Amino acid sequence: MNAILGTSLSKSFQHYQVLKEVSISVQAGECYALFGPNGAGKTTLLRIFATLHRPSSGSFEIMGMDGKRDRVKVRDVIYLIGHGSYLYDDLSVKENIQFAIGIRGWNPTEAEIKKALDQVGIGRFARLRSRYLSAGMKKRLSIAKALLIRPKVLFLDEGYASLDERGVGMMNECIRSFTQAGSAVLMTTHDRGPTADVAHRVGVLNRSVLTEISVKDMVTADALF
Amino acid sequence: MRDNCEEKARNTLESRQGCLVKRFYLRWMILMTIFGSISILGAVRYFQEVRTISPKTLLSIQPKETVRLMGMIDAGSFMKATENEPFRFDLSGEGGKVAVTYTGEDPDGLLRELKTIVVIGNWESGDGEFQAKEIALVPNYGFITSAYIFSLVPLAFFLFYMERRVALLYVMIKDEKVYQPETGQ
Amino acid sequence: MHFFRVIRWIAWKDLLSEYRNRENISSMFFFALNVILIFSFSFSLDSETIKEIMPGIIWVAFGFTAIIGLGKSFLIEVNNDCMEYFQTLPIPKGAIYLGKFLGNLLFMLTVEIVLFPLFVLFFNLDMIDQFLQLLLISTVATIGLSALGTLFSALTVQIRAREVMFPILLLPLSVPIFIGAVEATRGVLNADAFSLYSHWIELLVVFDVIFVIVSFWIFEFILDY
Amino acid sequence: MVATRFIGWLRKYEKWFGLTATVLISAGLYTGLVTSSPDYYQGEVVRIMYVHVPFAQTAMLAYSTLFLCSIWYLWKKEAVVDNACHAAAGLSLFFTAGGLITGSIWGKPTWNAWWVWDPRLTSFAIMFLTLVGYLMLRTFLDDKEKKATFSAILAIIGFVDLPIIHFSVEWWRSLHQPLSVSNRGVSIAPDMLVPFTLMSIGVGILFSYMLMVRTQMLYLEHLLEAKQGRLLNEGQL
Repeated sequence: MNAILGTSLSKSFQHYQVLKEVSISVQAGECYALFGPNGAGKTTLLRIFATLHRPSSGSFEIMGMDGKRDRVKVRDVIYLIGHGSYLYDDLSVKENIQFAIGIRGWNPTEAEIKKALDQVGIGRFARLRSRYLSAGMKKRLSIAKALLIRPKVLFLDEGYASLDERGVGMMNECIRSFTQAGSAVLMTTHDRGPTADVAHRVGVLNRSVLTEISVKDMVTADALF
Repeated sequence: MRDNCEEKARNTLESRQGCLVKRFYLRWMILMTIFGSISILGAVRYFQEVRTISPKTLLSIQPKETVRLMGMIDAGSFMKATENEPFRFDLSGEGGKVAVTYTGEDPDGLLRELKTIVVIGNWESGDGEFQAKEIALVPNYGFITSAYIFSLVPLAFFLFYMERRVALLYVMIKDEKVYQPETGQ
Repeated sequence: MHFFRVIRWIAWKDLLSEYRNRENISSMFFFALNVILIFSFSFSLDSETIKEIMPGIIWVAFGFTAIIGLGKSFLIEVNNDCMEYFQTLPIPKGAIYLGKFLGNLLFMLTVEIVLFPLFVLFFNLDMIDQFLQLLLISTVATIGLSALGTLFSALTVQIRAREVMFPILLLPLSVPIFIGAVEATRGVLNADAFSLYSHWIELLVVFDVIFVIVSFWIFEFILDY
Repeated sequence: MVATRFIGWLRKYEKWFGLTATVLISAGLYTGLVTSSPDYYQGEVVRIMYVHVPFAQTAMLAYSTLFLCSIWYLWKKEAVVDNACHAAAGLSLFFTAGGLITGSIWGKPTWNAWWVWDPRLTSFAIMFLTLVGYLMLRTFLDDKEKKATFSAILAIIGFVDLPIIHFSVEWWRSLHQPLSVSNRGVSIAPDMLVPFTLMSIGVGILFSYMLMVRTQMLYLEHLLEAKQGRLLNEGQL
């Protein structure tokens, strides 16, 4: 089953056409890694799937639901870990999680929150205001939220950015747990090493052309972009 | 005409634009001629028919026909003894002074001392009085009438610029072959 | 009801953040204090003229306070891209609006209630007897002001030059609120009978109802363009 | 392809609108300036009303068009509708400014003031400010969808607000300035009615024509921009 299906998606911002007729499909239980030079439109593609941008033309489906018409239903199954941390500086880590999950209509118990925070290694900071968190810790917090929400489709924008080595390992563990549970993961990345551990398929997006290469080629290729 | 013109100037973008601009100037010149002649006609009528004169001019030309007279009501000259008697006041302007009688109602309290008004009526040189039949709210400011025409000028400029731009854009679009765009652009 | 839970979560988050840093309320309060100070020097105030211009002074001060406070109310949402998070949520967007609106209303009312005694103090007014009427007027007017202000804050916070655009959009459209509020306040300060100025309060109520409904409906599009 | 068809339709029919507007306006100008007699009360001054009233009516028509187009945009999210919104806003601003200026010129001899806080004038001034805000908002936004949606929202809110403003200023004025302004504006004589009607309908149709032209202009400009963007993308520019 196609978890993500994009058909000839185009997107332009004012003068600049970022994407032109890009098609992509990701199966459920699969991790798809997107490589590409800066400004190739990887993030834009991700944000279109996350219903943050409307495509200028083309259509897409998430879990078989039309991305333009059934936006509310689509939003029920997706989660995006993007550049923003989605945190409120003056709330503590725990309160932030309570708010982010609670607003979706589900109140996790203290124990569940504790477990998720421990899993990403920031259980000690549960009572700290998120103003004082470092970028890596904020990223881990986002992963903890994803673990609690357990979306059917997870989008990772620069998944490994600002994470330390242990954090990268933890991220991979998380991705693997998602794919094993049948969720689809679409990520943009620049780190070949850690990506090779989890990615099932790899695509290179360059000048609106998406070329798929095998994971092995990805590791050994001289220069991807 | 269009095809002919475009065939002649198929070669360069500039000449095709020039061709379009020429057609525009033609159309707009016709329009301008129409509106220009209408405004000239209006101006001619204005200067023929409507004259608002000052008391000094009135005394010097001694007109027989109905005229419009503009001046300021002198202080202390305004009187109306009883209900049925006419209003009497002196109207002065440009150094002349004329006595005015007006029978009728005072519309909206227009008649006040030291106020500039316009009276319409006949000059009776026999008894030396101006018999006013009507009182007008305002004088015929010429600038108001010209404002009529001048308010249309920016409209014409606006439209002219817009039409010219569209025509040039169509040429450019054709040149760049982007007329069939992506659906939602 | 999920709808009311969302409202509650948003308002809870706003109030908690505000309680922790007191950024918004204190800046609003001291700004209004400065406005009062400037006004007291700009007019020669004897007891007759005070009655004439006082309603205007009060509502100009509150209006500026609203610009400072409401303009910043969505800043907390864009700082860490929380607007993006809201956009990708499967929740009714109008509920987010109502939550923010509720929070803003409470902040504005708090500031106004604190300011009224200061007006009494600085301008030697005797309006203590009619405090209830004043409270009613300022509540009704503030509802309208924060209904419009919350909407325009959400609209302008995502664009360049937001500090300029917010008052430019808000002030012309809130003219009826200022007219109604100033006239009703004048009635109070003249110690008129309530029935003499109650029609202004009715006007304000009509305005509130229209604007809360329209903003509630239209807010959907701000988050989901 | 909706956009292309729509633009083609505009291009096909615009000249009829332009022609009708030209005929009506020149007839209106001729009757208004040359053949009709001056008003009993206001004399020649009344002639500015033949321009002022159609301008004001058309400004309202333009704002209503903007309002309807904005709702249409929010409903269908069609990019060419946004171009029509943008065009209607620019034209509405133009006619509002024209109406305010000619009204001011008329007000000086009639009311002896360039400006009074009359409900109608106030609503128009606020409409003017809203439209300026609308166009400013558009320049400050980059994302096309965001720009279209946000400005549509502003247009709708502003349109809903206008009756309330009119009503509240009316109340406010009846309290503060009773009868300082004579409302005896235009007493319409039969030979004044002809130029009046001609100009009203003529300027209204002229507005439709201008809207068609301007929508095309904005649409084509966006097409060219997209083209340039594509060249930029391919490294040719």
